[in-house]
Amino acid sequence: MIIQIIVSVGALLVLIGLWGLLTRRNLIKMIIGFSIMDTGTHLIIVGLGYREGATAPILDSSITPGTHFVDPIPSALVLTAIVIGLAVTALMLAYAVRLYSSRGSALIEDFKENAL
Amino acid sequence: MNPLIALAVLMGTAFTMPLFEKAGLKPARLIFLAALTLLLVISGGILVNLLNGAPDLEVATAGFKAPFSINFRIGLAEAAVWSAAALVLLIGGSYMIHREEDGMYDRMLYLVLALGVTGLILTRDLFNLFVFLEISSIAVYGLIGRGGERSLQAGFKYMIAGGISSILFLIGTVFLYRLTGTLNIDGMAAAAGSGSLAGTVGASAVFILAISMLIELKPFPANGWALDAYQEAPSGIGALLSSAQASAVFIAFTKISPLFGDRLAAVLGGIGMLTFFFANLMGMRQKDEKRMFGYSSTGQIGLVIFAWFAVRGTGMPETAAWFIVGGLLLTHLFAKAGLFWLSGLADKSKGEGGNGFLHKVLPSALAGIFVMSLLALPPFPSFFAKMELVKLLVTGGSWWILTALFLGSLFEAAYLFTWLVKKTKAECTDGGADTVNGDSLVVGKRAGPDILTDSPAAEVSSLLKSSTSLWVVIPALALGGLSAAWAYMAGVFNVIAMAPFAAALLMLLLAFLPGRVRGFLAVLVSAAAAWWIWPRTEGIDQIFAMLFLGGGSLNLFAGLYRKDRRPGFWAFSLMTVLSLGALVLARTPLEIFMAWEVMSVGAVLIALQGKRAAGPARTGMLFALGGGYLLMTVLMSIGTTTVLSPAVAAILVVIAFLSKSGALGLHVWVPGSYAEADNDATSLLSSVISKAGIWAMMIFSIRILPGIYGLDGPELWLQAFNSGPFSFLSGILGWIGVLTALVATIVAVFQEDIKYTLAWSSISQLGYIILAFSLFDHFGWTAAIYLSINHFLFKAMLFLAITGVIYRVKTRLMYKMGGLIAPMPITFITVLIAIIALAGVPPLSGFGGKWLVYSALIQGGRPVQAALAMFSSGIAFLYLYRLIHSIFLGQRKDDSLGIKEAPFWLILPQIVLIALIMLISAFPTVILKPIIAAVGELMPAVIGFEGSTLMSAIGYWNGSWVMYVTMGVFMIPLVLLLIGTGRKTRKVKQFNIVFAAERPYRPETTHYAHNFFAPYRKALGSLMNPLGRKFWEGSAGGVTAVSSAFRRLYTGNGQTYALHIVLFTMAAALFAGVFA
Amino acid sequence: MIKRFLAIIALLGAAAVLLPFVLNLPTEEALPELASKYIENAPGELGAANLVTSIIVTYRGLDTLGEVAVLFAATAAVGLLLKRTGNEVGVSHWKSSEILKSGGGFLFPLIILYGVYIFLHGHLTPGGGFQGGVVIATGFLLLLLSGSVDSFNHTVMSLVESLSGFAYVAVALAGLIWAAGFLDPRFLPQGDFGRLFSAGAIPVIYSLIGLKVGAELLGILDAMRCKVRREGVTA
Amino acid sequence: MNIFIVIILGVLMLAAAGTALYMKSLSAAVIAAGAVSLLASVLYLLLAAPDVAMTEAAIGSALTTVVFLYALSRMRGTKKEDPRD
Repeated sequence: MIIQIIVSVGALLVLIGLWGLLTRRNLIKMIIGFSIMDTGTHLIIVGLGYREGATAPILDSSITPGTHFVDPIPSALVLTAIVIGLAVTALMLAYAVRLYSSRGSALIEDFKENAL
Repeated sequence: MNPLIALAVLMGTAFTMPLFEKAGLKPARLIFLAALTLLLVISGGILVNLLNGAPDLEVATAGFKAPFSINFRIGLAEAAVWSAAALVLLIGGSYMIHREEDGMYDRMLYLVLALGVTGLILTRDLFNLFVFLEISSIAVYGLIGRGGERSLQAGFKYMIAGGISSILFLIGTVFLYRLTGTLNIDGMAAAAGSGSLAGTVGASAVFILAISMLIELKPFPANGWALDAYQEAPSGIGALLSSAQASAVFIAFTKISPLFGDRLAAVLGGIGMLTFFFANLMGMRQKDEKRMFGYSSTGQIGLVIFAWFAVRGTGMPETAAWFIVGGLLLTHLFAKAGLFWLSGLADKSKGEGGNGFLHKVLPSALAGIFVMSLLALPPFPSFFAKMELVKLLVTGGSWWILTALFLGSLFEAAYLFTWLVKKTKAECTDGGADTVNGDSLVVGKRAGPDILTDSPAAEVSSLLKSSTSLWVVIPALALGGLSAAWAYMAGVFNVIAMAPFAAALLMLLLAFLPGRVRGFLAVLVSAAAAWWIWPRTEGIDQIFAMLFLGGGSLNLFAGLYRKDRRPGFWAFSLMTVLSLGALVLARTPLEIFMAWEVMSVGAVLIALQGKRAAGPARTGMLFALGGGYLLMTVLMSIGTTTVLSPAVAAILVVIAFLSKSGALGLHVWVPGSYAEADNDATSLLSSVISKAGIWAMMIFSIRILPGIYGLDGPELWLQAFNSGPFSFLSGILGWIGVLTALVATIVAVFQEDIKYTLAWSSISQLGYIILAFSLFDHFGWTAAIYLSINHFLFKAMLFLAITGVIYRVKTRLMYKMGGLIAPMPITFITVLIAIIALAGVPPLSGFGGKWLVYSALIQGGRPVQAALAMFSSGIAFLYLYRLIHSIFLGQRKDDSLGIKEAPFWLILPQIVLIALIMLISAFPTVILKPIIAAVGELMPAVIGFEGSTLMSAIGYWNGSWVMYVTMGVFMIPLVLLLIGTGRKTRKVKQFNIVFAAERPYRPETTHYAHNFFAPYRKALGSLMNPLGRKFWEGSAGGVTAVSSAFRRLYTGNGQTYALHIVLFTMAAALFAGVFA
Repeated sequence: MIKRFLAIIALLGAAAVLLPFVLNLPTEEALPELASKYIENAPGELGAANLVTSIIVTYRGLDTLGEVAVLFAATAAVGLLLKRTGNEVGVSHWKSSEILKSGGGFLFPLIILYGVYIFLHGHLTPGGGFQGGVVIATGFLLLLLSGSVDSFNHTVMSLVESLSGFAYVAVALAGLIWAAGFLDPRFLPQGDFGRLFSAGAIPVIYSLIGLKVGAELLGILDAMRCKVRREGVTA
Repeated sequence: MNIFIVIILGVLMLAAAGTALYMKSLSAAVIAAGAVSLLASVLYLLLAAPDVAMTEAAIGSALTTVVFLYALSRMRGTKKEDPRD
C-alpha cells in the first residue's frame, strides 16, 4: 500500500513538474518544474525499492538473522541520480543567468531567434 | 587491451587538465591530444583484434561478473563505431585546439564528451547507460553554449529536451529493474524472453525507455531543439554532435532494442522513416548551412533507425544487418563530421579575409566526397547499404516506404548538391555577359582566386599554412577505406567496377600537373580501355563499347585544346567514360546499377564544370538520381518475380532510361546541362554519353528483364512488346519518341544561343532513336543503332566545331557571329558535312539512317509516326540552315576580325570524324553488317544484305551507289559553275556592306540573324509552351510549399519544443498500443 | 490559448503513459535475486557494513566514477558559462552581522570535521563521499555567507579537485592491477568488519569522492555567486 | 509505519510543488521547491533509505536551493512574473 502511495505521489510530482515546464514561461520556474520532476522520479525509484516492514540495508551488530532489508540497489541508483540532477539543474541555471544577461528578460519566448 | 584503460585515461586527463594548463598551453594541448590518440589506439587495436577473428571482448568491472557489476562488451559493430568515433574525436580535438579563449574548459568538456561517447558504446548496463548519456549530454550542453549569444538559447532548449528524456529514461529503467531483477541489458532481454515484461507495466516501461532514447536521436517532429543546436553550436561541436555523439547514442539504442516488442519496433522504424522524409523535406528550405546539415543529420539518423528495425524484422544474420546499418551509420559519421569541419574552415578563412576557399581543388574534392557519400552514391558504403535496404523493401512489397525513402533521398540530394555547387564553384560576376530571356549566355569572369588562375604551388602552400584543413582529409580517407571494404563484401571489388573511381581519384591527385599532361593521360587510359574491351565484348555490346570508349577517347582528345588545369573535367570525364566501359561489361545487377549510377552522376559532374551550369546540373542530378531509384527498384526485385509485374518493371526501366536520354517530359535537365557545360564537354555528353540510355534499354529488354521473369527467353519477351500484352507500351514509346523529335526540333529552330540549338537538336535526334527502338524488331533496332552511331558522328563534329567557334569569337549568340567561313574554313567544312549528315539527305550517312527509320516504321505498321518523323526532319532544315548561315556566311563582325582557325586539338578529331562519316557514307556495310548481325543474334532477322545492298521487305538501299550518284549530281554542276562563272563574278570584301552608312549598334534590332524565324515563330510558337518544365517546376514549388508549411512547427520557443516532445511521446504511445 | 490546451492534452497524455505504473504496480515482496545476493555476499566479499556503499563504490563503482565525471563536467560548464569578466569582480556589499561572522568562524571547522566523518564512515553508517562532500561545501558556503572570506583560493581548489580525481582514477586502476578488476577495492586488506579501517579501499575511494565532490560543488557555488551585488539574495 | 504520515507528507509535497509553480515571488517559489525536497528526504527516512535521505536533504534541498538563490540574485529585475502566469 505504501509503495502505491509513494509511487503515485512521485508520478504526480513528475506531472506537476512537467506542467510547470510546459506552461511557466519564466526560465527559473521552468527549471523549478524540472527539478520537481526530478524529485518525483527519485521518489518513484526509492518507492520501488521499499519493502513493507524492512530495514535499511546496513549490517551492524543489531541485525539478527532473518531481518528483511529494503532493496539497496534503488537507493544506490537514486544517489547517483540526485547528484546528476543537481549537476543538470546547476547548468540550467547557469544558462538562465547568461540568457538573462543577454536579453534582460527571463521569459522563454524571448529566446527564439533561431527559428527558421 | 582493456578498454577501461581508455576510460581511465580520458577521465584522469580531464580531471588533471587544470594542472597541465598551469604548466602551460603546450603541455596541456599535448596531453589532450595524447589522451585522444590513446583512445584511438585502444579502440583501433580492439577493432583489429576482432577483425582478425577474436571473440567479442567481455570486460567486467570491480572484479565481479555481470550482473553483479557493470560490464562492457565489444563486438565488431561496437568496435567499428567506437574506433570511428575515436578518429573523429581526435581530428575534432586537433580542429578545436586552436581556439585560445577558455581553451582549458573546452578541453575538459571535450574529454568528458569522449568519455561519454566511449561509455555509451561499450556499456551493457542500463543504468550505466543513463550515466554515460548524462556525461555526454552535459559535455554537449556546455560546449554548445560556446557559439555566441544565440548558441545560449539553443543550449537551453537542448537541455530542456535532454532533461525530459533523462527523466523518462530513469523511470523506465527502474521499472524494468523491478520487473526483471537486473540492470544488465542482456539479463533484461533474457527476462523479457521469459515473459517478465509481458504486462502493461512492462510494456509501458519498455516504451518510455525506447522513447527517451529516441528523443536523444532527434525524431521528427520532436527535434526543433536539436536543429537549433546544430545551427548555433560552433562547427567543431556540430561535427561531433552529428557524428560521434549521435552514432554512440544510436549504438546504445540498438543495445536496448531486443527489449522492444514487434509493434513498438514497427512504430519506431516508422518514426525513423518519417524523420528521414520530413527532415529532408524541410532541409530544402534552409538558408543557414549548419542548420541544413542539421536537418540532413537528423534525416540520416532517422534512416539508420529505420534500417535497424527493418533488418531486425527479417531475422537476417547479424553481419548482413550491420552491412546495411553500419554502412549507413559510418558513412554518415565521417561525411557529416567532414562537412561540418569544412564549413567551419571556410567560415574561418572568410573571417580572415579569405573568400571561403572551398572552390580550391582539395577542399572541393573533399566536399564532393562527403556529399556524394551522404547521397548514397557509389562507391561509398552507404550505396551498398541502401541497395540492400531497397532490396528488403522491394521484396517485402513496402512500396509506400520505398517511395518515402526515394523522395527523402531526392530532397536531400537537392539541397546538399546545391550547397556543394554553391560552395565549390567560384562565383561568376555578370560583367559583360549577354543575356537573353534572363539566361546569361556568355562566359563571365570569376571573382577572386580561381582554380584556373591559381598556380598549384600557391594552392598547396595556402593549404599547408592552415594545417588544420589537412586533417579534414582523414574522414575522406576513412570513407575511402570503408568503401573498399563494403565493395569487397558486396563482391564488386574488382578492376572493372573500381576503375572509374580509381581514375577519378588519380586525376584529382594529379591535379598539380598541367592540364594537358593529365589530358594526355586520360586519352591514353580511355583508348587503352577501348583496346582492352574490344575482344572482351561481342554483338551490340561491342558496338556500343566502341561508341562509348572510342568516341570518348576522341572527345577527350579534343579537350586538350584548353591549356588550363581543368581538374574536374579530366577527372569526371575519364571516370564517366570508364564507367561506360564498366557498364557494358557489367553482369550482376549490382555491377550494372553501380556503373549506371557512376555514369549518370559523372555526366552531371562533367556538365557542372561549366561556369553557369549550377542550376541545370542540379536538375540533371535529380533526374539522374530519380531514374537511378527506379532502376534500383527493378534490379533489386531480381529473384522475386512476384513483387513487380513485368509490365510495371518494364515501365520503370523505360522511364529511367528515357530520363537519361532526355525524352519529352523528362528532358528538362538536358538543354541547360548541355548548353552550360564546357563546350568540349557538351560534345562528350551529347554524342557519347547520351547513348547509354539506348544501349541500356536494349539490354534490359533483351537480357535483364527476361532474365528476371523468364518468359521463355528473349523472343517471347520481345513478342510481348511487339504484339503481345505490352504492345501498348511500345506504341506509347513510339509516340514519345516521335513527339520528342518533333517538339525538340521546333524549339531548336528558335534558339538564339548556338549551344541551345544543338542541345535541342540532340534531344530531337534521340527522339528518332527512341522511335526506332520502340519497334522492338530487327529492323527498328538496326535503325536505332545505326542512328546512334550516326548521331555520335555528326553531333561530335558539330559540337567540336562550335567549340572552336566559341573559343575564337567568345560568344554563343548566333547573331553575333557571321562570316566565319573565311577565317575558319575547316570548321566550316566540318559543320557543312555534319549538317548534311544530320539533315538526312543523300549522299551522307544520315540519309541511310532516315531511310532505315522510315522503312522500319512503315514495315512495323506505323505510318502516322513515320509521317510525323518526316515532317520534323523537314523542320530540322530550318535550324540547320540558320546554323550555317548565321555563323559562317554573311557579314563578319567587328569583334571577330582578327580570329584564326580553331586550335589543332579541335580540328584533328573533326577530321577523323569527317573521314569516318565519309567512310560510312560510301560503304555503309562497314557498320551496317555488324549491326544487323548483332541485332540478328537477339531476334529474328528481317533484313539482310545482298552484296552491298540492304534488303528489306519493302525496299532496298545501296549506300555506295547513293553516294556515287549524288556525288555525280553534285560534282558536275559544281565543276560547271567553277569553269563557267569564275570570271564574271566580282570578289567583294566581307565588309563591303554598310547599313545606309550607319553601323547599327544594337544588332537585335537590325541584324538579319536575330530572331531569325520570326514568321515561323508566330505559327509554331505555341508548340514551344514549356509544359514539361512547368510541370516539374510546379512539382518543385509544391514540395517547397509543403516544406514551408511544416517548418512552422519549429517556432524556436523552447517550451513549444518541450510540448512537441510530450505530444510526440503520446502519439507514439497511441500507435504502439501502450494505452490499451 | 491553444498552447494551454495542447499543454493540457500533453499532461493528460503523460498521465496516461504513467498510469499503468501506478495501477499495476509490481507487488511481490521478495527482493530480486541480485539484491539478495548482494545482501548475502557483500559483507563477506567487501567487508563493508553499508550495503548501499558497497554497491555505490564497488559493484556499481563505474556509475559513481561517471557521476563524478558528470559533476566535473557540470562544474566546468558552469565555470565556462559564468566565467568572470574583469569588470564584474567587485567588492562585496554584503554587510553581515558580527554574530554571523564569528558564528561562522566557529562552526566552520566543526562542519568540515563532520563532513570528513561522514565520508570516512561511509562504509559503516549511512552517508558517504557525496554527503560528506556536500557538508564540506556547505561549511565553505557558510564562510562565504558570513562574510569571513570573499573568495576562495582557486589554485588550491582546483589542486584538490584535480588530485583527488586523479587519485580516484589511480585507485581504480590499482584495482585492475592488484586485484580482480577496475575499481576493485580489495587490493587493500579487508580488515575487521565494522571497523573504520576495513573494507579494503572503499574508505579511501569514498574519501577521494568526498574531496572531489566537495571541491566541485564549491566550484559551482563559487561560479554561480554574484560577485557584484549580494544584497538581493532574498526578496 | 503509519500510513497516514506518508499520505500527509505526500499531500504536503504536492501542495509545495504546486505552490512552487504558482508563487508570484521567485525566491519564495525556490524555497517551496526546496521544501518538496526536504519533505522527500523525510519520506526516504521513513522508507528505510537513510543514505538517500541524507543526500536528498543535503543536495536536493540545501545545495540546490542555494544555487537557485544565487542564480536569482544574478537575475535581478525579473521578480515580476508575467501577469498571465
